Amino acid sequence: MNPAIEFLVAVLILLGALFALLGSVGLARLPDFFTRLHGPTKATTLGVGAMALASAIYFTATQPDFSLHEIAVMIFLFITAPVSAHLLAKAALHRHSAEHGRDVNDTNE
Amino acid sequence: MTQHAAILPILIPFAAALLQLAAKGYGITTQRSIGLVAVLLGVCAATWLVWLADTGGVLVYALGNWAAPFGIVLAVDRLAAMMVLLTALLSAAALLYASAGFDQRGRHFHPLFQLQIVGLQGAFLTGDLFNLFVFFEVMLLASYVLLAHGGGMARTRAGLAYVVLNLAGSALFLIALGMLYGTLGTLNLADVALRLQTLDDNHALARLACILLIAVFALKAALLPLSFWLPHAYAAAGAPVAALFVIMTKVGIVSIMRVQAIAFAPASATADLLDGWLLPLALATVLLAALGALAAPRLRDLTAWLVLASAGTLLITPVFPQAQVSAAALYYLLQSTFVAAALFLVAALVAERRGELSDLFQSGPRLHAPWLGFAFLLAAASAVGLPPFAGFLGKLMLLSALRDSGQATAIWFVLLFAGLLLMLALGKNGGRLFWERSPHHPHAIAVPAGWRRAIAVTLLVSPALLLALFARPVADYTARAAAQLHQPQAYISAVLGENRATVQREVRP
Amino acid sequence: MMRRLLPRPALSISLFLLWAALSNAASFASLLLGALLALLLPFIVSPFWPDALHIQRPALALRFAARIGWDILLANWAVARRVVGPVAALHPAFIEVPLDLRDPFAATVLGSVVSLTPGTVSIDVDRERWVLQVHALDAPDPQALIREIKQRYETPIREIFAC
Amino acid sequence: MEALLAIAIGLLTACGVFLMLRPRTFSLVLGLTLLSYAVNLFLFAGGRLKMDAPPLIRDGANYTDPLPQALVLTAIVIGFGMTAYLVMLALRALAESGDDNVDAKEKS
Amino acid sequence: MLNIAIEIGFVLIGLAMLLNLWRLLQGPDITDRILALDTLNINAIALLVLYGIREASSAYFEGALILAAMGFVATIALCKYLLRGDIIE
Amino acid sequence: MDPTFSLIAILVIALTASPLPLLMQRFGRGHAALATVLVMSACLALLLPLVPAVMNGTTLLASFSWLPDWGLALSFRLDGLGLMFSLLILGIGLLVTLYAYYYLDGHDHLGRFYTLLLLFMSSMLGVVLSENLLLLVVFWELTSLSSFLLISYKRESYESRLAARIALAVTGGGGLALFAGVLLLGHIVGSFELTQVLAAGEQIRAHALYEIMLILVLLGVFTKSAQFPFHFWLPQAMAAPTPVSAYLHSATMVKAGVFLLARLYPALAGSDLWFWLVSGTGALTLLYAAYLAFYRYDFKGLLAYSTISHLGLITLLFGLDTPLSVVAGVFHIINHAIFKASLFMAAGIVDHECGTRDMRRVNGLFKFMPITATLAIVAAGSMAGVPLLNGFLSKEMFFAETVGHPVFDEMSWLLPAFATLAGILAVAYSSRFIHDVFFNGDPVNLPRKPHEPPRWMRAPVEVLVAMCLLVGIFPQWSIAPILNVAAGAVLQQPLPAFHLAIWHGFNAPFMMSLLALAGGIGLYVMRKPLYAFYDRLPTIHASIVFERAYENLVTFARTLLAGLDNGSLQRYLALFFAFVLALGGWAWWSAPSAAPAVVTQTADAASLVALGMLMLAAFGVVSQHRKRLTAIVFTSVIGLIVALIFVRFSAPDLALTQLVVEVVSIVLLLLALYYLPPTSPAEEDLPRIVRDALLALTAGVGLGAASYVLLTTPFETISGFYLAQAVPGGGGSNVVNVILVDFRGFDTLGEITVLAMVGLAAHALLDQLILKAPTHDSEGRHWARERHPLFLEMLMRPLLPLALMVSIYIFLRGHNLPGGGFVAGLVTGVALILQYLASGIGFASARLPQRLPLFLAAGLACAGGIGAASSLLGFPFLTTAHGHLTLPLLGDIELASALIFDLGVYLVVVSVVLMVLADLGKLSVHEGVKS
Ligand code: NA
Ligand code: NA
Repeated sequence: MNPAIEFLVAVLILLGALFALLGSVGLARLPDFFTRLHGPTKATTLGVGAMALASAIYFTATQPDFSLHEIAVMIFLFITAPVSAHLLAKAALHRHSAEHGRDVNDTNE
Repeated sequence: MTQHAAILPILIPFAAALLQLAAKGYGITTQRSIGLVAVLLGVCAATWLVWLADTGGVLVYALGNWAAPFGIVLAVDRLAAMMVLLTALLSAAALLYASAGFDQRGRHFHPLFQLQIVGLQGAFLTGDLFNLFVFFEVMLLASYVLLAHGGGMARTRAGLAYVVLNLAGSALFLIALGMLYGTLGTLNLADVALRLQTLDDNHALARLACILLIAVFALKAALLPLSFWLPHAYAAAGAPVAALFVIMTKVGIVSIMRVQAIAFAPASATADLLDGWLLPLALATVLLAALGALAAPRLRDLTAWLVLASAGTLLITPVFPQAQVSAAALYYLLQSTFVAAALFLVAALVAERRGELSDLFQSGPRLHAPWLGFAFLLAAASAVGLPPFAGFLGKLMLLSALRDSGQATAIWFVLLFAGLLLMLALGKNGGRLFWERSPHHPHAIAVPAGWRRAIAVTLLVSPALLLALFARPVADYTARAAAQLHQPQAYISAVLGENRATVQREVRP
Repeated sequence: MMRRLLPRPALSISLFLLWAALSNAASFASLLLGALLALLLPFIVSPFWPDALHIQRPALALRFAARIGWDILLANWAVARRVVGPVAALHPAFIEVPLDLRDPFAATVLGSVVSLTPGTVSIDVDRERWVLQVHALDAPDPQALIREIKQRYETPIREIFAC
Repeated sequence: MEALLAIAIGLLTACGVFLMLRPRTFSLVLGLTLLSYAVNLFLFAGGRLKMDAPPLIRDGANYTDPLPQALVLTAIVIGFGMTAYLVMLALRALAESGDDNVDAKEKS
Repeated sequence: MLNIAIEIGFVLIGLAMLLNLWRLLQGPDITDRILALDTLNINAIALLVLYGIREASSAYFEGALILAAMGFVATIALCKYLLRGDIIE
Repeated sequence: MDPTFSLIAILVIALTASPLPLLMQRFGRGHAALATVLVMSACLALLLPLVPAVMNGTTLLASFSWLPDWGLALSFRLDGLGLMFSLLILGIGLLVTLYAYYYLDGHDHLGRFYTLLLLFMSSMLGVVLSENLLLLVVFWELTSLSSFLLISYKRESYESRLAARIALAVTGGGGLALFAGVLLLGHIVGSFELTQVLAAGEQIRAHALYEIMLILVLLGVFTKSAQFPFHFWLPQAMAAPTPVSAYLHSATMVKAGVFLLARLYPALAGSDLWFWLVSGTGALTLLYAAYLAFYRYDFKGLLAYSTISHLGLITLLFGLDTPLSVVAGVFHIINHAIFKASLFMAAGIVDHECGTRDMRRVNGLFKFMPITATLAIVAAGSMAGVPLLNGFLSKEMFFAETVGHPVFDEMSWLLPAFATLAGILAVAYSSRFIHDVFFNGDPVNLPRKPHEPPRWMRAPVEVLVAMCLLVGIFPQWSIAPILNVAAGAVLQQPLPAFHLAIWHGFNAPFMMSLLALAGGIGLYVMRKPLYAFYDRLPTIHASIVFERAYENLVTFARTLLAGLDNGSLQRYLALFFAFVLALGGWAWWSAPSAAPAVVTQTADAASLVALGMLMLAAFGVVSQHRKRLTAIVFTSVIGLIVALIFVRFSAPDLALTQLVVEVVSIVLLLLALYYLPPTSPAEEDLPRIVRDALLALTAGVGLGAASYVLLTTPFETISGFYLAQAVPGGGGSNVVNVILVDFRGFDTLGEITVLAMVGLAAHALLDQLILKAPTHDSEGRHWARERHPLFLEMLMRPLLPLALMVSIYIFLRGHNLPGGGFVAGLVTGVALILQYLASGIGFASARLPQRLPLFLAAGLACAGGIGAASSLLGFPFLTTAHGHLTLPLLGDIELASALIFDLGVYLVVVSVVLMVLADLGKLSVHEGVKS
């Protein structure tokens, strides 16, 4: 394997792992649910993205064919991460507001 | 066509179930017709199979054309063929009965019934232990749903216990299989037998695997202390379902007999696995069942206890791996199956006529159905082992065969004493049900049994007499079946064929 | 004719690309199969996607996607810094972004983009007031954030879907 | 490594059995799920542990034992089916008896 | 070089997953636990991809794909349960 | 006609024709009676031609095979004893038939009665004509069964049914003992054929099992012949109609016991045990029953106890074990049958005419029915042993045998004194029967005015009384021939010299007879103080004792069962686990195990981390299991780690499957959790928690240890075959998939059948199920208003085609790379479930096929059909085919029929997921339920 490519892959791997860790650190460390929500939705998805990119490059370089299927992972992750975040936020908000005696969605009525 | 005979008992109900699913929209008559034609074909196929098994050696059918031990094979010896025929007959009677209206009390009765047959027949036919697990599951899941058929709290409660215990049993089955494969590197029963014979000293795992396998079968066979689910489940099931269920304990028993005879050869590491514990537990099962019969409040409960009593009785026999004992056991198995199934149907017909009194052992109206009383009498007499019915002959054979077992005193005492208790219970409660009149319930509900149900009851009751009348050919067959069962080398050779010597095994760390 | 054969061109293309990615564009036969599936699947799923929006400006869509990719990179950097930095220095806030677009799907796209990008997570869209609820990890100036979301994301989305 | 997997299996078994012995259908389901994990891992262990040797035929590769994997697959599927059935039955029991207690002792 | 990076990557992701688990055990609210589970899933994707690189095998990729495409279903189902109780209505 | 044929024919006719009266009943009761008479006559007609041969000392044998391997044969034997009994059975049977026709006047079920009577008669004939001992047991138990039905003829009366049950319990139970005894006897001799058995007396008595065998056989004998302490069933059985008593309790059923004593005499007698057991029981019964008979107020009860006493006498005679005592025993069998049958019939007439059997009310009947009275008096005289009547003769022989019996040399007076005492009591109760019924003042308050019965009702009594006289006066001419052959058949050796005559001179027996007569009358004269004394004694009603014992047994059974099985599923499970652990522990420790620990893999950090996570998660599940949602979350983590373990150890297919199944399972659990309580209540039963924890711990340690040993033990496996054959034989390089769809496709077919049934079960179980939907969550919050969150709803639309694409991709590559029908099906399923989650059941259901069972069928048909297709080509079921297709442009395309099989799997999985989840989801759609 080309050392440059190897280096690139190594950097991407480290970057990805680091972001994944940072997202999780945020999850563990940040003070309330809504701030914690930011870590995973962004840092972690980026971490996976970098990792997938590393994989794509690595396999394309080491194997005869292209390795594109990592892209599929990213596609799905980018579609699903906001949905998870959205629902988590809604759920937390619901629980939070309802605890204070009202339902957030009651305002709609 | 002959080469496919072995798979027909599985494929016919399978195809029927598919047709019934596909024909959902065409009404109950279509469903019934498909089902009845299928069980009829099933009886024919099973009869043919018995004939084939009795004329030749062990019939081996390699599914997917992959020879044992690599592929799954069906191995049909006389025992398997006999059980297949028994299942076919039982299912025919049960379906006839159910087709008189019971099938409409819930959804999907017909395909599930056929799939239940698939599971049963597969379990009897397969020569592969993991495949046995799969067919156990097919059988169990169908039985779970059929048990719940018709609804009601009792069914759900009993069903829950039945399901959960059997799920635990399935988990254990998998553990046993994992251990067996991890030790012997094979799943084919014949191959397992072969490997067990050549095992070195380090065989604790193999023993453990085998005993766990036996424990699974003991659960299906309802050996004490794994028996408590049975009375609840069987009594809760609808009559035709309960009638079909009678065969299910036999699956466990036959499996134990088979594994014992084929895999636990006298010289093998597993030869003593049934010693010491099975006999006392089996005897305790019989006694408990007899007491249960005394305590039973309804005929269907009593019948469920009868099933347990016969299961306990049959579970004595694998402890003594002799052809004569097995021959006796198989004859006894035939009659006890029919008789208990018949009693379930009779109980339901009686309950129907007695309305809210159901089949509770309380005085009630005159039933105006002497044939029902007659059927009850016949079945009950056979069940408790009164001559000249098949139950007596079965007991005669068992007692004779077990005479030299070394434990004859205990076995004889328990079997005869339990017979007496059952006789007392049936004598008392049969009288209450059929003879005792209650002024509060002067009139029975006039429900015609209908030809289907009458035929079904007749089909199941008549063996009590026919098996006695034609005891010789039947007993000769069971003797041949038992002899074949106790010649494991023949079975192994038939199943493994040329592979026997040349099975490529690779050593894995 | 084209419309009938290819009711959702963007979807079909996406599907084809997904297939190509999944199969690593291994062989011609496989790509052909993928194309076939990309043509067929929209028909199969069309009942599940009633009144779908169509991408009116594909080129803009591509450019917008690239910009989001870049934003995600930046956003992560920013968030990462804040995550390891002093927690007390954060200014988390709930923000309501009034929307101009009126299409639920477009709003969803906007919400997703907001969720994926700098320190913001979309919580909900109030479909009566057409307001996007957003939680920001660190928003000392909420109004700036609202402006940025509207300009940077809502406007292009409205243009892409022409809504 | 073997010890680790053995511990994992034992742990899952113990937790599964303990939960199965709780008197509620829901705990039963949970316990059964855990026990299934343990059992599947055990069945899988029947083929021993081999790393980076998936049974996908390619040149010059070494392979782990594929048969236990096939068996576990079947077991997972059947286990899923059974869990689904149990859950449905539990709901039916709930509808009929009003609670999810499966221990008659606690019932009046 | 690559091997070192991979090993470091494993350590980092392993740490990340332990942190997720810590949050999972810690809560305090159920939403925190669900969030932790979701993050754990995503980290697992990274782990699988990384494992694939280490073993130079694409055999594990589908695991990552399935986690990416289906893993979030657990999260949304759990959230929907919190919101509405009935997740399919 | 061939004599052996006749022998068989008698039984075949008797048995097969027994339903005839039932069938003829519709033509009138006369026809039923006629049919009975005809059947009996036919039997008699077949029997009579055989008489000369038997009288010449021939033993006729006939044998047909039944169950030869087990010693049971349809072999019959007609010798003197059998002939004597057959004649009694058929002769008295005919008389009883005639008698019953009148006695049961006004009953509806005469046909049933006659049928049962014939059935009973057949069984009785079977007992006395059996050559095979097992066959004898068959008929023996059949007499128990048919007598059960006869005694409970008045089935709606509690007393009748109870009496029948008591009789069944005692005689049927005794029959079981006899069964066991006969099995042992046959084992000792090596044959169940009487010819062999009777010739093997020495061998039998010398055998180690002799004592136990004898006791078992005697249990059968004593119960059937109502010997003390098993006598109590017989007085109860008087609840039966009198014809039944006349038949069963004089001549037949109860005689079966003493018949067996006689039958097996050469084989079993001749030991001390025999002497003490048989004569002791007989003597005790003789005296005790005679004593009780004297105190009866019910004249039928008096006769019943007298019967017991006489049976005791006969038993005693066989027990005395001298040739002459045996002759006397046989003789008394005949005499007792004759006079007791007539007495029962006479008693029946009185009962029939008076409507009561209480001797305190029935008085002075002589003036109302002088002829019947005379007959009864004569018969009672015979019972008392009055000279010129047959009973006198055999009693004289009995007295003679008691005098100077060899066993009692020192106390030789004891036995005669005892016999005389019994004679005194017999005279006393006979006197009572005569005096109290036919004289003793006037009737008291009778329901109806008694008069002579119909002419033909009395006829049977007349015949029998005539025989009493005939035998009593002309014994040598009338009874000697048959007695000789019968006794000869019993002894199986030349008869001792004896002379049947009325007058043997003033010898000891005659003095004893005189003493008995005088003493008996004296006793009767003193009856008043004796009755007064007896009435003060506590009375024990056997029926009450029996019923109470039965109820106690039932209560015991109920208590025991309730104790064992409290309906707790958890107890069943605990028992199951404990049982398995105990059994497994035993199997493990009882075998040598020297596991060579081969650790092949060293643990690395990642694995330790995974294990740590697993532990934490498992701890989470157990500690949080009462908070159910949290527990689900933790379970999900465990599922993820298990998937990672699969990945780690080279099982990508398993990991995939595990991951998707996990998702579906969570959705499933959440659907259920909506209706289930969100939390479990706390448990307070600490001992139980400890018990469960111990069980769980043991199970965990057990399986963990087993895993470790398993993992570190090398083994040989067949799996090399799969690896070698996957590509050439199965056409796929994913060996797991090839195993699933090809090598072991049959398993997979079964597996999807299970799944399909789960789908059907969803319909079957959840159809019309009504569940209360909670309006708020566990912490009391009301549910959010918004049903379908916007982002979710919108984003799931593009996701569906993308996910479908993934599932197709996974499906197609499965044969060669990780994937396959099952995972693909689950992915499709989840993609569709997402539509339910996002847009609701109304939206999704409307867009999905309605008849999912059809899809199930299609899936199963794909999988099964491709298998069946190979059968049509002559290959076994599920044989696959595969090949390469080279197309221009496209290149090499691999085709395998296994793909169609996999398609079946796919279809089934998708349908099932939809059926289950949609049906669970639908539970809340039932309007109005959601309050
Ligand atoms: Na069972
Ligand atoms: Na009187």
